[in-house]
Amino acid sequence: MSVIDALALPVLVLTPLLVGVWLLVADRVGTPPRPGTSRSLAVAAAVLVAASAVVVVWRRPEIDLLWIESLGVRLDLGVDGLSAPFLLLTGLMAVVATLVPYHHPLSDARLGEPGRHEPTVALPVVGTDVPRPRALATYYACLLVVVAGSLLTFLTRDAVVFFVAFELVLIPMWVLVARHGDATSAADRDGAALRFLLFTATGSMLMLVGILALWGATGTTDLSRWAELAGSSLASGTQVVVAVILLIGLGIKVPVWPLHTWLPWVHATAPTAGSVLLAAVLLKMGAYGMIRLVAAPLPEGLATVAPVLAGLAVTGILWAGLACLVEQDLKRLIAWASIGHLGFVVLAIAAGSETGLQAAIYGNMAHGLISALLFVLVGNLKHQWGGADLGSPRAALREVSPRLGFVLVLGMAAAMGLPGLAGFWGEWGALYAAWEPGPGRTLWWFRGFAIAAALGAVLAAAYAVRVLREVWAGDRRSPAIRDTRGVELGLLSLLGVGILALGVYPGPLLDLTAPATEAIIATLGVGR
Amino acid sequence: MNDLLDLIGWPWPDWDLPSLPLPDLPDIPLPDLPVTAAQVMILLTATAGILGLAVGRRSSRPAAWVAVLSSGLVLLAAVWQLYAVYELGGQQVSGTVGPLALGELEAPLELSATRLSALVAAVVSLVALVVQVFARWYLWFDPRYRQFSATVSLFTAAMLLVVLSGDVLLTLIGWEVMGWCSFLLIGHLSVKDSANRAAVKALLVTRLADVGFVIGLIWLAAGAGSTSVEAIIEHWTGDSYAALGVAMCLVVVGVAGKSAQLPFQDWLPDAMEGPTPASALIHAATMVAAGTVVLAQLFPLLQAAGPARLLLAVLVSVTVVLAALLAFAQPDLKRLLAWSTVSQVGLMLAALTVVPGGTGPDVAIMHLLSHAWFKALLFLTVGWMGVLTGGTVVRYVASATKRYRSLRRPMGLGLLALAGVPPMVGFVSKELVLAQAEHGVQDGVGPAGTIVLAAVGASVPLTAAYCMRAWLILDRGPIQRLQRTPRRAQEHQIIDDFFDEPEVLEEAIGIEEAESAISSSARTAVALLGFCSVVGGILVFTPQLDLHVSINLQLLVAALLLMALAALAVWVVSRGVGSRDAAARLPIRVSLAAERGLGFDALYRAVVARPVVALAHGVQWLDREVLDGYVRGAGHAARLLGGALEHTHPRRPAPGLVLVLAGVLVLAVIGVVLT
Amino acid sequence: MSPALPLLLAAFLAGIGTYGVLARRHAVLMLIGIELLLAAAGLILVTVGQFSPDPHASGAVLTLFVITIAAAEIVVALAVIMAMFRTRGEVDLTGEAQPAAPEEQPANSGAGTVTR
Amino acid sequence: MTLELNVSALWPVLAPALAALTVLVLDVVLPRARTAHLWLAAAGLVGGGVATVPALTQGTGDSTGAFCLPSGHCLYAASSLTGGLQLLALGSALVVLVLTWSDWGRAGPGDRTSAPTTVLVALFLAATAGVAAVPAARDLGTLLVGLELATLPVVGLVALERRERRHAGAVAGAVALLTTSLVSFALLALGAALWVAATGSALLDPAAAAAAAAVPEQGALLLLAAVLVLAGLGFKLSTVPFHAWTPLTYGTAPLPVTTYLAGTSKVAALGGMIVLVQTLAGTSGFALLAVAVLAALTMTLGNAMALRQVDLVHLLAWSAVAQAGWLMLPLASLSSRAVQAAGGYLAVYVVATVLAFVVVIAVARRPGGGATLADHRALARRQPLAAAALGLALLTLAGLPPAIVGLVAKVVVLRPVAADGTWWLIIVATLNIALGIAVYVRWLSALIARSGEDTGWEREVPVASPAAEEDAEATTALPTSADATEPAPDDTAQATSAEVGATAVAGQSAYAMPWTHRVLILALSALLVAGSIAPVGIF
Repeated sequence: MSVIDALALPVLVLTPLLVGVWLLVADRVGTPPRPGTSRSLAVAAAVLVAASAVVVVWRRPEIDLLWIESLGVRLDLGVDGLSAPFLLLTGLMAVVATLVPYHHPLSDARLGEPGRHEPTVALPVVGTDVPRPRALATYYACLLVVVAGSLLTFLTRDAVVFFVAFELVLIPMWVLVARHGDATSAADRDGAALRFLLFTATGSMLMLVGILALWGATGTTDLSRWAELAGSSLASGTQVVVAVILLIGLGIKVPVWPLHTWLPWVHATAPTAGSVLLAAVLLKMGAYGMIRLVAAPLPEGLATVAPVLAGLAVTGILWAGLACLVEQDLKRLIAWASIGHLGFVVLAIAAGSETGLQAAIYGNMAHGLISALLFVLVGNLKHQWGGADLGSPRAALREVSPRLGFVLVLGMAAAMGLPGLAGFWGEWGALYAAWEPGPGRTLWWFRGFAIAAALGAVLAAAYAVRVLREVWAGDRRSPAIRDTRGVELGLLSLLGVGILALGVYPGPLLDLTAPATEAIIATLGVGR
Repeated sequence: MNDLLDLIGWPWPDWDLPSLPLPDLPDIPLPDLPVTAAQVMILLTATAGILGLAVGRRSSRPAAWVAVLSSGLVLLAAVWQLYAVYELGGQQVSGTVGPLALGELEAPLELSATRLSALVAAVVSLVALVVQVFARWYLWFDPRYRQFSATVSLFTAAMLLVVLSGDVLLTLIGWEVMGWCSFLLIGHLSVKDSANRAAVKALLVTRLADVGFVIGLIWLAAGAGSTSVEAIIEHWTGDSYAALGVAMCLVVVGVAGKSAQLPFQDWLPDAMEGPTPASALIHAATMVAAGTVVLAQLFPLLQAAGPARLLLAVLVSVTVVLAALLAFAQPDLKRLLAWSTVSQVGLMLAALTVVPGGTGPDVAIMHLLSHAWFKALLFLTVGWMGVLTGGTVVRYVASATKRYRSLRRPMGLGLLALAGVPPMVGFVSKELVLAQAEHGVQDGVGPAGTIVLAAVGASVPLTAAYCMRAWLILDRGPIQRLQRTPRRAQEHQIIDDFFDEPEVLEEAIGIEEAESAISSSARTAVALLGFCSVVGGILVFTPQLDLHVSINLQLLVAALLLMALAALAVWVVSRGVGSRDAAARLPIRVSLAAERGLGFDALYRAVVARPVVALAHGVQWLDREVLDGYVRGAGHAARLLGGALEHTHPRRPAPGLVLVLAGVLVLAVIGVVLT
Repeated sequence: MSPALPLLLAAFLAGIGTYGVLARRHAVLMLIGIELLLAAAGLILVTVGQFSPDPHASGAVLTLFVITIAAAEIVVALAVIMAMFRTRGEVDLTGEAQPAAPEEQPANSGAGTVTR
Repeated sequence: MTLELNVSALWPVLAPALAALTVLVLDVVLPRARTAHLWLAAAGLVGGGVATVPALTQGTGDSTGAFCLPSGHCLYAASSLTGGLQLLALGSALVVLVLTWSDWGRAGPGDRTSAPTTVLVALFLAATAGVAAVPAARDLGTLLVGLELATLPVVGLVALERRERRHAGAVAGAVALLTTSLVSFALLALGAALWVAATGSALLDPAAAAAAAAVPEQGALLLLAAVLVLAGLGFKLSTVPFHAWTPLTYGTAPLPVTTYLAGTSKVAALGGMIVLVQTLAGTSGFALLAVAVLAALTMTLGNAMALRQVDLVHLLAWSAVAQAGWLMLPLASLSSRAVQAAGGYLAVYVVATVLAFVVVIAVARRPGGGATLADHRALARRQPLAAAALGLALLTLAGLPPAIVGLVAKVVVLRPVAADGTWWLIIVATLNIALGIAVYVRWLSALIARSGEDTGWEREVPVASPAAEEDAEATTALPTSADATEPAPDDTAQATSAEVGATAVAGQSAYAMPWTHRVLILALSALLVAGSIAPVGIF
C-alpha cells in the first residue's frame, strides 16, 4: 500500500502533464502520431488520472517540496474534505472529455448548409475531412494540460502555486476554442476565444492582487495557515477591500452576474470536450477559490460583502432563467443554465453557514455532472443538426432517437433541480442556507434573496419544459438523426447514473465534505 | 302539525356513530424484518419504475408484468403495514438514506407509518394496482406503454413517499417528483400539441405554487432546526409564534396549487388530455389529494395557525361551489369529472379547516378515501366508454349505457357515490364533512366554520345536479342508432387472456353488448372499485378511523331532500331536450365560458406568461447591448487609445527631445514639489 | 566670493542650452545647445568643488570626465550628421525620419484579430 | 591618495574591452582577416562571462570591489546581482554576435579591406564593455563613463547599415537615437553636478545620501539630482516620455542591432537605475513617486501602442517600452528586495525578448519571409519548432503559463509594491497584464491560425506559385546572397497569407534554417523551460 501511496500523487499530477507535453512535442518534431494513437494515449492517461484520484482521495497522501526558496513558495500538495470531491470530479471529467467524440470543426460549417438531411458519421476520424493529425494531437494535449492545471489547483495548499495552476489552464483552453471551436464563423471563434482569455486573465490578475495583499498581511502563502489565522492579522476594513478584490477576480471565473457575459459566447463556440471541461471543471475552480481564498481566510470581509454578493448571485439566477426562456441557441441556453446553477452555489457560499458550504460543494458536483451530460448531448445534436438553433424545424427527439430523448429529459429534469436527481440537494440547501444565514448576515435581506431564488427555480422549470417541448416532443420525423450509441452512449449513461446516484443517495458525499466545512465555520471565532 | 312532529318524534337527537369492534384479528406475531413495509413499498415501486424502462424492448409484456406484479406486492405490503401499525399501537418509524450531514440542520429523513397514513397508503396502492391493470388494456396498442407504466410506478412511489413521510424533506421530494411525473403522464401523447401544452401548464402552475410550499417548509424546518415532522410540530406548538401563521399560509398556497384550488384550479381540466388511467391516478387518489395528506400530517400546526386556516377555508369554499357549477355546464363528460374532482378535493380540504378541538383530521381522510374509490371508478369507466364510443363529448356518449350494458353498473354506482346517495361511500363521507362543519360552527371555530358550512351545504345539491345530468345523458333511451353500421355478430370474440392482444377498438365499435370489449382483468379491476365505493362506508365504524362526530339528523334529512329536489329539477329541465342534456338549456355564452373555465387560462397568460416573456426579451436585450456592450466598449477603447497615440506619437527626432525635456520638468514637479 | 554668481551663470547657460535644443531645427545648432548644457553642468561642478571640502576633489575630476565624454560625443555626432547630410542633403531634425508603420485594419470581431 | 585596484574583479568589463583593442591591433597586423575578429569577440565575451562566476557565487550582501579608496568605499563593486547582470549582458551580446556572424563576416559590396568588420566588432565590444561596467559603478564618474560607453558605439552600429536600401532609414534612426542620447547625457551631467552639490562628493554612497536627505534644502537638491539622473537613465530604458526614439531606431536598425538595443542595452539602463536606487535606499521616507508614475505611464502607453502594430519589429519595440515599465515597477519601492526583483525580471525579459527576435530574424531571413503578422500566419504549421519557441517567448512576456517563469516574474515584481501598499499602482499594473495579453495573443493567434480561410493550407502545396519556385531556386543557388538574407517587411506586408504559406512551403524544401539559429532557439527556450519548471536563482 505504501508504494501506491507514495506514487499516487505524483502520478496524478504528472501523468496528464507529461503525456500532454509529449503529445505536443511529438506533434512538432518528426512525423506526428496518428489520431488514433494520440486519442488512445490520452484516454489511457485520463483513466490513470481518474484511478489515482480515487486512490489519493482514499489514502490522502501528501507531498511537500520547496519550489522557489527566495519567495518561500512550497509545492505543497495534499487533499482534504474540501478538495476531495473536486478531485474526483476532475478525474471523471478527464475521462469524459478525452473519450467524447471529436467533431471536426470544419464539418459544422459544412453541415450548416440548408437542406441536408442525411445523418453524418459522429466520429470523422476516417475519410477525407480528417483534421490534420498534428492538430488532433495538439487537441488531446490541450485537454490533458487543462486537466493537469485544474488538478494542481485543487491539490495545492500554497496560494502562489494555486494562482499559477489557475493560470495554467487558460492557454490550452484558448487553443481549444480558437483552433478547434465551431468554425461557422472565424470571427466569432476568435472573438470568443479572446473574450475567454482576456476575461479570465483579468479575473485571475485581480485574484493575484488579493493574494499579494493576504501574503503581505500574513507573511506566508500557506493556505491552511491562512485558514487558521482566519483574517486575524488584517484590519476589518482591509479584509473587506481584499475580499471584494478577490471576489471580483473569482467571480469572473465562476461567473457571477454581471461578469458572466463571456460564458455563453465561449460555450457556443467551444468544442464539446472543451465545453465539458469548461463547465464541469474550470468554473468549479472559481467556486473552490471562493471557499479557499475568501470564506476561510477572510470571514469578516465576506460577512460584510455577503449581502451584495448574494444579491448579485440571485440576480444572476433570475437573469439566466429569463434569458433561457428566449435564447435561440441550444448550446448558449445550456451555458445560461450553468450561470443560474452557479448562482445558487454563490448564494450558498455567501450565506456563510455550514449548511451553505455543504450545499455549495454539493451544488458544484451536481452541476459538474449535469452540465457535462447536457454538453455531450448537445454537442452530438449540434453536430448532427449542423447548428444548435432552436428556431429551425427539427425532428422530435422522442420520435426519431429515443435514447437521446431520454437523456435530454433526464438532463432537463436535473437542471430544474428535480428531487431524486443531483441538482436538488444543492439548490434546496442553498435556499435553506439563505433563509437561515450564518453569523453577521442581515437576516431579512437573505430571506428575500431566498424567495427570489425560489422563483428562479420556477424559471428553471419553465425553460426545461420549453426545451423539451421544442426539441423532445412533437410529431416531426425529419431530418432524421441517428441515435446515440457506442462510446457516447456509454458516457451518457455513466453521467446519468452518477446524477441519479448523487440525487438518491447524497450521504457519502456530504459526509466526505462535512469535516472541512465544519473546520472552516469553526474558525470564524478566531478572527476576533 | 305538532302531532305530526310528535309522530316523527321531532326534534330528533343527534346520533353518535357506533364504532363496531373489529373481529379480533388472528394474532400473528410481528417478525422483526430488516425492512419495514413502508420501505418495501417505496423501494418496490421506485425500482419498478426504473426496471419497467429497462426490460422488454420488443414487446410491452414484460413491462406489464413488472408493473402489475410490483403493484400487487405493494398492495400486500400495505395490508401488512396496516396490521403492523395496528399491532404496534399507532406508529411505525423507519429510516431512509438519512441522516444527512447538512451542517446546522438535522435531516433524519425518516418514514413514519401512522394509523391514517397506513390507511391512505393502502388505498393508494389499491388504486395504483387497478390503474396498472386497466392501463395494460387501455394502452394495448401504445408503443410507449413501457414508459407509461414505468412513470405510473414512479408516480405511485412518490405519492407513497409523501403519505408515509415523517420528514418535510421527504415530503418535498415526493411532492416534486409527483409534479414531474404528472408532466410526463399528461404529455404522454407528445405528438399532440394540446397534450404538451396541458402538461407544461400543469407543471408550471403547480411549480409556481410550490414556491410557497418550499419556502413555508423551509421556514418551519429552520425554526425547529430539523426537518423531522415530529420535531417541527413539537417546536412550533411549544408556544405561539406569529411566524407560524405566515409559514402555514405559504404551505397552504402550495397545497392549493397541487390540489387545483383557486386561483390555480385551471390546470386540472386541461390535464384531461392525458390518457384516462393517468387521469384516474392523478385526479382520484394521488396528486390532488396529496395536499390533504400533507396538511393532515401538519394538522396541529394548521390548528394553531388561525390565518392559514381562514385562508384555506375561503379558497376551498369558493372553489367547491364554483367548480360544482362549472361541472354542471361542461359539454365533455371527462371535463365534468375533472371539475367535480376540483370540487370534491375542495371538500376534503374544507373538512380540515373546521375541526373542533381535540379531534383529528380523520373526516378529511375519510372523504379522501371515498373520493379515491368512486372517482377512480368513474374515470376508468369513462375511459372505457370513450374507447367504445370514440369520445367523451356529450354527442358521442349519449345513451351509452343503453348501448353498452356492461357500462351501466359501474357508471351508475360511481355517479350515485359521487352524488352522495345512501348508502354509498360518498354519502357517508360527505355527511361526515357536513356534520363536522356544523359541529365546528357550534364549537366556534370562527368565521371559517360558517363559510365552509355554507359552501358544503351548497355543494350537496349541486353535486346531485350534475350527477343527475350526466346520468340522464348516458341513460337516454330509446336507443337511436348513430350513423355507424353495426358489425355482424360473428366477429364478436371473447377476450379473457391477459396476454394475448385483442383488437379492442375494431371489435368494440358498434357492439351492443360490451361484455367483450374489455379484457376481463380490467373489468375485474373496475368491478373491485365499484364494490369499494358501495361498501366502503363501513370503514367509518372501524377503529381505524376514530371519529368523534355526532350526526345531526335534521341536517342529514335536509341534505337528502335538497339532493332529491336538485335531481328532480334537472330531470324536469332535461325533458324535451333531444340529448336529454339539461345543460343545453343554458345560454350559449354561459356554456362557452364554462367550457373555457371562465377564461382563467387567458388570465394566466395575461398576468404571468406574457409579462415574464416580455421581461425575458428585455433581459436578453440588456445583456447583449448593455452588459456585453461594456466589454466590447473596453476592447474598442483600448484600440482607440492606441490609435490616438499612434497618430500623436512623434516620428521625428526633434519633437522627441521636446518630450524628453517636458518629461524632466514633470518629473521634477512630481519629485520635488509633491513629495 | 560667493557661489551665487557662477551658479547664476550656470543657470543662464542651461537656459540658453535648453532653448537651443528645443528651438533649433539645424542639427549642428542643436549640438551647440547640448554643449551649453554640458558647460552649465561643468560650471556647477567646478563651483561646488571649490566651495566643498572634498578629499577627492570630485568636482574637478567629474568636470574632466564630462568634457572628455562630450568631446567623444561630438565626434560621433558629427560623423552621423555627415552621413545624414550625404543621404538626405540636409540636416533638418524635424524632417520625417521614416514613413508611419502600416496600420491595422479594424478587425470585424470586436476583439483584436489578425488582419487577413 | 592611492586607489587599491584589484583587477580580478574587473575582468567582466576588461575582457570585452581588451578584445576590442586586440581587434583593432589585429586589423593593423593583418588587414584581410575577418572571421578572426569575430572569433576574438566571441572569446572576449565568453571570457567576460566566465569571469563573472566568482561574483555570482558569493553570498548576497557581500561584494568584491575594485578601485577602493582608503575610506573603504570602492568605485567598482560587484555583488552577486551585479555579476548576474553582467553575465546577462555578455550572454545576450554573444547571441547577437552569433546572429550577425554571417552578416559582419562577409565583405560588403564596395570594400576591399576588412575595415567594416573591424569597426563593427570593435564598436560592438566597446558597447558591451560599457554595459558590463554600469551595474558595478559606485560613483558618478564610472556611471557616466559606463553609460556613454554603452551608448555611443551603438549609435555607430545603427548608422553602419550596409544595405543600400535601408541605409537612409538607418541613418535617420541613428540620428534619433543620437540626439536623444546627447540630451539625456546633458541631463545626466546636470544631475551629477547637483548630486555633488547636494552630497558634497561624487561617490554614490548611501550614508552620504541619507545625511543629505536629512537636511531639507539639500534633500530637495538631492531629489532634483535624482530625478535628473533618472531622466538620463530613462532614455536608455526607453520609458515614457523618453521613448520617442525607440520605434524609430528599432524599425530602421539592422535586426541584430535591434536585438542588441532591446536586450543588452537594457541591462545597462536598469543597472544604472539599480545603482541609483540602492544609493537612495537608505534615505528614510524617500519614496520615488516619480518612478511609480513613470512605470504606470510606460506600461500603459507601450501596451496600448503595441495593440495597433502589425509590423512585428514595431510591435516588439512597443512591447519593449511596456516591459520597461514592468522593470521599473519594483523600484518604486526602495528596498533590496525590490532591486532583486527588478534584476530577476530583467533576466526573464532579456531572454524572452532575445528569443523572440531570434525567431523573427529566422523567419524574416527565409525566402519570401518578412516581419509582419501576415508572415507569421500559420507558422505553427510551417515551422513548428520556431513557432513553439516564439510562442514560449511571447507567453513569457505576457506572463501566462505554461511559461510559468514569466508569471512568477510578474508576481515577484508586484510583491514589493504590494508590500508598500501603493494599490493604485498595483491595479494599473494588473490591468496592464490583461492589456499585454491582448497584445501578445494577436501574435499567438496568428501563429496557430489556419492559413487558408477554411481549408487546410496543405491542400495548396502542389499549386505553389511559380514565383515561389524561382525564389526557391535563387535561394538554393546562393543561400547567403544579399537578397536572401534581407528582411523586407515593406514588400511582404501586402502579401496575402496564402501566398506566403505557399512560398514558404516551396522554400522550406530548399532553404534550411542555419544551424546556429536552431542552436540559439533551442538554448534560449531551454533556459525558459528550465526557469518555468524550477525558477531557482533567478529571483
